[in-house]
Amino acid sequence: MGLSAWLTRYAAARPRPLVVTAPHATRLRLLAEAELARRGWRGARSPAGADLLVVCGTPAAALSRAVEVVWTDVPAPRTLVELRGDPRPELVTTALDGAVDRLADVRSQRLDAAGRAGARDGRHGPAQPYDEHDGEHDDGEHHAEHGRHGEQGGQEHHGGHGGQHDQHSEHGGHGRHGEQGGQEHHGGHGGQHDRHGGHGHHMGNPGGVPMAERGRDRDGLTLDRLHVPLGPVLSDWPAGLVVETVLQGDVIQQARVEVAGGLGTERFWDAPWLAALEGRRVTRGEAARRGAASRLDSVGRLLAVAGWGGAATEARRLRDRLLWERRDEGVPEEFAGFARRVRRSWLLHWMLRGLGTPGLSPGRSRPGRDGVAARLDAWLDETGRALNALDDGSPLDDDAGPRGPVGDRPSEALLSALPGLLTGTELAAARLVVAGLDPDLDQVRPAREASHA
Amino acid sequence: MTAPPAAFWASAAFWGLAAVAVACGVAVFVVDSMARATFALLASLIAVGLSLLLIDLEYLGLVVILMMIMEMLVMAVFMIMYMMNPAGLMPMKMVHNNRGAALIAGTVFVLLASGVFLVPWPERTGTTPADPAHALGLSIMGPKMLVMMIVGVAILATMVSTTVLATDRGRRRGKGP
Amino acid sequence: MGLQAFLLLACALFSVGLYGVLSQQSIVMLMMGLELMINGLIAAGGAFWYHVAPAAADGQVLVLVAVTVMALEMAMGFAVTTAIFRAREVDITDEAGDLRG
Amino acid sequence: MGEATPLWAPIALLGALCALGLAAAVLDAVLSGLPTASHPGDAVESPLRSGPLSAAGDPFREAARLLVQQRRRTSLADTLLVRVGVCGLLVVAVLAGVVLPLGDRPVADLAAGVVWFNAMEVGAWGALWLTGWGANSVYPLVGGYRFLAQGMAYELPHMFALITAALGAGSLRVGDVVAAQRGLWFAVWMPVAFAVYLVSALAMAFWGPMRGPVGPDIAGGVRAELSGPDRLLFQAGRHLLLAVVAAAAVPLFLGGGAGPLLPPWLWTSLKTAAVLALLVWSGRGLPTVRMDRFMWLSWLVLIPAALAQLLVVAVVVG
Repeated sequence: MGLSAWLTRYAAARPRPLVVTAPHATRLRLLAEAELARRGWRGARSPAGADLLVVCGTPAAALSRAVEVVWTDVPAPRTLVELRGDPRPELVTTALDGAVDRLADVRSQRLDAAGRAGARDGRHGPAQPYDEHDGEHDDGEHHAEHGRHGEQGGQEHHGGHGGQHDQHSEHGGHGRHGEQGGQEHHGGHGGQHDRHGGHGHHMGNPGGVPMAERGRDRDGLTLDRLHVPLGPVLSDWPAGLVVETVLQGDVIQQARVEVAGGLGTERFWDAPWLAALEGRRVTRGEAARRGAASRLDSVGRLLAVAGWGGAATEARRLRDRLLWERRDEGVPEEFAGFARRVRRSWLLHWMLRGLGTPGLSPGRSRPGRDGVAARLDAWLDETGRALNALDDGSPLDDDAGPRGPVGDRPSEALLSALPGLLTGTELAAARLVVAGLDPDLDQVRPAREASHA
Repeated sequence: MTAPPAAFWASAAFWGLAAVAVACGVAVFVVDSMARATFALLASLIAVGLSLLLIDLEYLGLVVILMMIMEMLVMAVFMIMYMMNPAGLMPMKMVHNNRGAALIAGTVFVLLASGVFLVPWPERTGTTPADPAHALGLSIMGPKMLVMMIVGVAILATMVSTTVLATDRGRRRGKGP
Repeated sequence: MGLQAFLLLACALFSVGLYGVLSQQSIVMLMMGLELMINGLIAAGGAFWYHVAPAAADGQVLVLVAVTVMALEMAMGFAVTTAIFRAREVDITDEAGDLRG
Repeated sequence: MGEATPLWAPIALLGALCALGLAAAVLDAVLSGLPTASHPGDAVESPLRSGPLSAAGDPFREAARLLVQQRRRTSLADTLLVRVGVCGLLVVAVLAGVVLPLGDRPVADLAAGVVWFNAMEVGAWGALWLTGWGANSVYPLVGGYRFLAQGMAYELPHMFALITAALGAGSLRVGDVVAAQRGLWFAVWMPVAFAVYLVSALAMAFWGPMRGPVGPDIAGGVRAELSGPDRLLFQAGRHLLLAVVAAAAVPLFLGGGAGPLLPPWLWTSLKTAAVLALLVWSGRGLPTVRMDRFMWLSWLVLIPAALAQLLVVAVVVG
């Protein structure tokens, strides 16, 4: 066996997983994250950096299309793990062990790579520059390219994925490509050509990718706009959330929230309260455990987005201990130390200050109760309180779930607040705002889902 | 630079850098994308900066390289703001009176180049100081102070006028959004 | 690599830049032409210093001024472009021509 | 230029930089494995349980993985520019290291060595921008933007910090800066300049709190679309750059190879390793600084502080 075969097998022991979660698969995601942390596998940030795609739950139409696109973006050697059905830890363990075996299977990985290289050459051929552009091309290849983009129904209605994909990356663009009001709703092939009807210079749209349009921005310059969907495949991002954005530079000009749904009905974080509402007996301690874990999950996600890897790992570690290992000795003390360190970090608070407060320009601070920093504080407080109630055996009789009254599905309100909070923020701030709200899309009614499916 | 090998290598390095500088300069107006044009220009500027290193102008050569990299990257940002699809590899035929321009530029080159070889350049007077950067520093703080002051005022004036021109509010006398 | 070699390089860069300034429509490209011309000036200034009067710092000062001018030219250029762009949404010299009147 | 350097010097430099870069990668991996491993006697015992020691192998496995990985191309990518950018990062890191003394003398003892270091390190701007731009994809482009913004913010304080050290020595030659610290390290009597240097060092290696350009919030930013050997080269370049900026702190502020008992090269390595460990730790221990806030910090705090330090040094020296 050659050197590359040896390298493949050597590397297979430490894959870089990219985890995609469908709504209603929170339990599977948590199991998978716990197992990945236990194995010390560091997650990938983008499909290009991954070699293992872990899909938790059963994605519905829009999400499964996004997963398909992401899967084609993962370079070989690669393998796919689909976790669905009965959420047991053994299931996850076996599936990940299987992934290691498949990654180490040099022969089939080579076949995969060879097959894909061939397919790509046929599909993507090197983009031929051409300078005549009047809607008609003799070149069949370009027709094929247009067709491909056309089928996806233009950018706006694209089945959202990480935004790492070529179709979303038309930057640049220029002012004179006709009056571009129409991009938002153009459906397909034809619309892209119409936009370019009137420009007078010899510039085509290379490879059939439409150029960026322009719109007013905050500096009064009408510069290029990009339509970029944030999510649903993005690390540390609420499962199933898609924010369709219009970007200028890295500033969000418009945002629209969509939901890429999953099959199922489970609401993992709300489960104890829902069960109590149905009349089953649930102890307060059990609910407190779930609530604390939920907030630690949110805290971990916010810290990860804020780039504080060490603290994020700690929060998730505490969460996993509460949920799966159930050895509580030492957890409250450890949490107290963790919370103290997070609260004391002036750098973190400086970065979060003024974010997520509607009506205030970012950067101007207000000791408000609705900003990201205030939410983080509240999460820490609530976790601390819940950790003191772990042993409470009395029956649960309220419906105060981790995100508010479970019957009201509070995440739906969070989602409708999101566009207003995101408009005018930079990407970095926007990610923190989303993580600071941390909507739980398991709570969202199916009616809201996938209008673009 | 008395030993033949050293002189030979220095000379070879110079002609190599000169070729790179001119070729990249031409490439600026030939390549298909703005991004490539910008970086071709940068390569040309860096080649000239490096050639200054060959004639003991270590400090100035490095300053040229440093400043030019920063400038070109600022340029890259503006280029994205104002230019057509710069990443796309497509021919940019954004020229007017191409032939005339080429003719004028060619004539100028012939005239200048013949001047270079025909003018009797003065003999070299003096030798290079031990530390040219030090000499430069003394010079601009002493005899050439006027230059420095003019440059300083020019920078200030540019800063003010660019801000006035570029901001919406400045141009519209406070009626901006 | 005598004085003449350096000056030849300077001439070549200057001429290429001149071609760019004369032929390019886009203001950004036009500025690139200008920068190439100044680039030639830098080469010439350095060469004069080394080959003609290394004892005096005049050549060095010239190079320093050229570098500064380049930065200023760029700042002004982009400010003007921004202003024109805001007013007329063009960045092409031909189209900006009617601004003169 | 200068007298001939021994042939082994460039090789030693390359070897030292690679070793330091690798050490940074290993330390980072170990640190990232720490919080999970700090609880002995975990309930779930698995043969695959990872500890900090097994994490130490991660960089090697990652390198192996990237070596055999397929290259992915995005549509309409400018592959030439991406390659130039990816290789450029590696090249500027090594070139910047050329003026740093290994022990008592550098590979190239330039009279304007400090300026050389600065110029090469600015080359990273170009490298990152090209990598981010060429992929023709949103997140890398945003990463490229961020690095330029970061560059605008860190470059001036960085220059002032370097000038302060040079002013203290009265020379731009790195060797002279080391020699001027015989009595007292510059880090001791110009602490502000040293602190500013450390911040700007993190910023130019886009590491730790300054990792915005490759941040997790934009799917890995500049490197989001890199795969296979390209990604490996990029990562290597980033680690080498970190190693170089850590190594430069030693001759500029920490007295170079000066120290009792041990030979200069050993002192240099020890000090470099200490600075490097500090920088690497900040990657796990601090949140990422957002660019608009850093811009504010830079112009309102770092630049005035660095200028004040420069003034103090000028008065003391003059």
